[in-house]
Amino acid sequence: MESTNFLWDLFGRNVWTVLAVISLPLLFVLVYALIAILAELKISAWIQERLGPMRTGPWGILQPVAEVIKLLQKEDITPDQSSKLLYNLAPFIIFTGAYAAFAVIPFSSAFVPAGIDVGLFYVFAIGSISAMGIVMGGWASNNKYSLMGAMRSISQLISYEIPAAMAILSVVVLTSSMNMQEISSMQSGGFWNWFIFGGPGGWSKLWVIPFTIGLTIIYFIASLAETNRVPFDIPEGESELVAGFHTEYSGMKFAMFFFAEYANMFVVSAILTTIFLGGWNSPFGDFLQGPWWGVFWFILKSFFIVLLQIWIRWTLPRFRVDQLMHVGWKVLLPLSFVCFVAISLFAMLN
Amino acid sequence: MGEIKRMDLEYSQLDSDRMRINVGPQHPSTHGVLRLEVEVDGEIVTEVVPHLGYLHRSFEKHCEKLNYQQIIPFIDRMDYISAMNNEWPYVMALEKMLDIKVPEKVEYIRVIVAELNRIANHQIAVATFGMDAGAFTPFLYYFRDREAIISILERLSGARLLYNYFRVGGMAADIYPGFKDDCLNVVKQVRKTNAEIMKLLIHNSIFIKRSANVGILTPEVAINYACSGPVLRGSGVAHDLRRDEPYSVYDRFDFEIPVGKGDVGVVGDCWNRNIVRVHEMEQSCRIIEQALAQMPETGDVKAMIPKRIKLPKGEVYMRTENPKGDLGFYIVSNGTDKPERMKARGTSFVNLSVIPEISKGYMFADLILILGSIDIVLGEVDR
Amino acid sequence: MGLLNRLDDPYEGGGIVLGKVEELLNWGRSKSDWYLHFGLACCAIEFMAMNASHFDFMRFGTIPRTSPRQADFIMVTGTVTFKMAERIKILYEQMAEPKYVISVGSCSNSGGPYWEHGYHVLKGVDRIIPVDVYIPGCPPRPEAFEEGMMQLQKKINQQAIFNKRKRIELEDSTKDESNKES
Amino acid sequence: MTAAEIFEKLGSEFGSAILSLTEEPATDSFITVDPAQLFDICHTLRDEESLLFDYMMSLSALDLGENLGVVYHLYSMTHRHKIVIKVSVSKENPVVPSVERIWRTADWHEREAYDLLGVKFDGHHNLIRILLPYDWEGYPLRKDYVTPDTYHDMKVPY
Repeated sequence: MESTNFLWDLFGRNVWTVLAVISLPLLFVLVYALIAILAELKISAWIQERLGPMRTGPWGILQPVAEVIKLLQKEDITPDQSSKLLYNLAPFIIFTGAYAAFAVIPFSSAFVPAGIDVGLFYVFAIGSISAMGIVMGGWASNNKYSLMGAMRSISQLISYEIPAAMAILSVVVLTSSMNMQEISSMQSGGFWNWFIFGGPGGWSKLWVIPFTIGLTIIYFIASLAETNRVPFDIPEGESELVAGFHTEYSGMKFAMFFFAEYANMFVVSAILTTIFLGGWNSPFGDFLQGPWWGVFWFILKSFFIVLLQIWIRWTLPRFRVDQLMHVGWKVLLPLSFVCFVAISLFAMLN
Repeated sequence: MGEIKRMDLEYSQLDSDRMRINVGPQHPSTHGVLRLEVEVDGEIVTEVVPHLGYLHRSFEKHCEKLNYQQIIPFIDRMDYISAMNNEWPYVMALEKMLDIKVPEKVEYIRVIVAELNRIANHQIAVATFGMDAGAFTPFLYYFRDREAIISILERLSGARLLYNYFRVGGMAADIYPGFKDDCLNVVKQVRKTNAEIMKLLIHNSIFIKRSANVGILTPEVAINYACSGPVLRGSGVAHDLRRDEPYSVYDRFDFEIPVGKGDVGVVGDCWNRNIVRVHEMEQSCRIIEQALAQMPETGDVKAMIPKRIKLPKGEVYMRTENPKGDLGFYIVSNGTDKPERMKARGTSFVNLSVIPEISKGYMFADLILILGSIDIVLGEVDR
Repeated sequence: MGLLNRLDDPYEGGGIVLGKVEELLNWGRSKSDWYLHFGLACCAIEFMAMNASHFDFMRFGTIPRTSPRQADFIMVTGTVTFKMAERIKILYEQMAEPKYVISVGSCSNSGGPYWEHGYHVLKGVDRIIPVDVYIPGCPPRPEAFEEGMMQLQKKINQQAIFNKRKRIELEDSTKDESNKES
Repeated sequence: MTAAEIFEKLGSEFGSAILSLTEEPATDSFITVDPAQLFDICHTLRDEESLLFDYMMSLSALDLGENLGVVYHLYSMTHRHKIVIKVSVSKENPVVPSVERIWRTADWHEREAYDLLGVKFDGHHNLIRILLPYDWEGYPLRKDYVTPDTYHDMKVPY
């Protein structure tokens, strides 16, 4: 395995390094989730001409910390009629699914937890694990709302995985690589070389740009659906299903769902950043380029996508189940096919 | 978009088990404490059985035990979103029996406060309808504007929600200086926000997809179920008591009656019921502007209030146009200062009874929208 | 609650460290109160106005939850009827400890205007579930909601978690002994 | 049409089933009819060309001491006229024909009248309590109703 991880170089190959490699993204996920929760609270407040939490620490910035402290103290209820093993396992599986995807995300040219060659494939495979967790949690709760939420969630995840996969496949066709680190490094040299603008190449790539931009949008929409965000938040649609598949969960187990949702948001944003928005590359060629600046650019871009998701969350109404399927199968999928064919042609001609 | 799309029930022959779900009495979108027992086949609603009475506060019993003035606060608590409009038919019924002619200024104040309250009511109705569809932000924009209306009514009556402002033969208090300017500012702001909501919510393509062609109520069914207000007008029937049986001074104003025209979807669907409310806010604004211009400067609003109300033997049924529809009071007097029997014909009670009829065969998510488009207040349903 | 078990064992009798930990735990609970809005009647509309932009209830760190499992306190806003009373009890029992109750408005405090002739009105929600904070008014003004919320936070901040746990353990152990004897 | 004209028209059709017409200054004019033929009368009221009472505003039941009365307030959307129909039945056997099949809105109104006053509507498809709990005893709006002391172990009086 090619070493793209500065920790291996620093400490050598031993157990401690493995632990460090694992815990670095975990630490990042926890800190990031707290920031994202605060951002969600604050941005929604600003959109709605409110102030948001103001009384927890200066300007309310300690709000997520208070929430975690509170959730730690809450009673952990396992419903009497539930299937106990599955019920208790589900939150961990969902979080595992979200967290495991971090293994292949290239944070910078010098740090990717595991630079495996089939990174994109791995992300998709591991993403399905959280679907399993959702259906486990929904079924084991022995609650009708949970069950309906879980069923909706599964059908939604499966339908939207296909357009998302098509979008990613097109990039794989262009790069002939599934290694996320390689894809990132291909896009160096300014934003013009990002895959949203057809990737590196001369003027001949001009006609393919509309298709790559279209694919970026398709992937973004599909990623909204995969993370159950508005307008695709049907599995937890408050107005119908109370709280969806996690209706029966309380305390820390509910917090796991909470964290997993925000972690998932980051994962899809990170993938979008890596394959379409140049990963850890600076948008201005060599300006502020380098391993440390890479982390900065990567997180900045991913956060921008996360903020976009939050913005949409507080602006749009939600779809109905059949309309969601309609959008997935009859609109996004054919469109992504068209883009895929066009990009394949382009790749063949070059 | 034109044709009626109703879910094909044929594939229920696939023989899947039906599930009975209880929506309510405590549920985020039942607008109170309504309980709907819903039978679903997968996602498709096959049967709806409403269970009422979770807010039955014995209104009619109280009316028989209390004297006529004391009843007004209880009427406020019926349809607590539009309390001003609620009090009106009651005091009008008593004025008719007592043969009181109220001063001109009182009539104008009544029109203005009732129309202001109608705007406030429709703001809540449209906002919560949007919320049922998942759009949370328009809800808050409307509530921001509603605060301005509430503060006018508060300065008039002293209460924010349940006003107790109408009196038999007059009002509890005169208008305050600067009332006209406040009203005109509200009218301006309501128009501005409505224009914004039109873009943000009403003509949002996701919202149209959700609410158009859903929960279609034909005019014949609506009349047979005695629906009224925006529910009936959304089905294309221009029935408005302010014009059909002009009471008070409504015959002096120039206003239109918006009906569902089917610009989007078909006449009688959720979208059309909802758009009627938005247009009605505009018409209320027009009425307020005209009433403010015509209102006499002087006049004692308390001049005709009788010291003690003792009705002659007899009975009267009086109805007015509430924001939700026809609100009627049937008062039977036995010659004392307490009614023998008083029956309130709750608008929401009647409008809600149509829900099992119009929600069968749609998706479960549609049921929530249909309920939201009818705009019920449980205080009035259960009384 | 495993964290708490480990915390109170080594520091018998309390102390500075324990006091600070307790403060932190109370701070977390008081500043992050998720509520289950039990909207029943008129007060629910006033509470909606309270939630909206003008008064912004979320400034206190509250978040509305629709599932009782995830809620910290229940807001009973409106008239409780007999038909509804049993549902309130069930929902209250479904909530996870620690849980609190705010009773809003005259009706749920005492029956309100329906106290005399309301044959179907429960005269006060405190007849079926324990209430922590009463907010008076018919309906209460938004300022009253704010005050009620602050009173609840004050109450949570003053709670002595470790002493309470010790007391409960003591009660449990005496109960066990009495069980053995019998 | 005025109440007198409607009274004449109904009288020519149903004869003795139409009992009386009351027109007093302090009262809406009303027609009292025999409950036995109520359903047919209502059917005529709705479908007769010159009447067309297609909109039922309200259905109220009331305690008249010895008897229970049911009052129908009708309105015509086409002709824009109103009429009030009244029937009264004894408290021992308070059975009134249901008009639910004529005006569907009467469904819930009749259930409410049954719930609060105990009028039994013959021919109603689902005559159960609507506002009060299904196991509630007595009819609260009757003048002789005594409020119970407890309901499901919860104290009723203050």
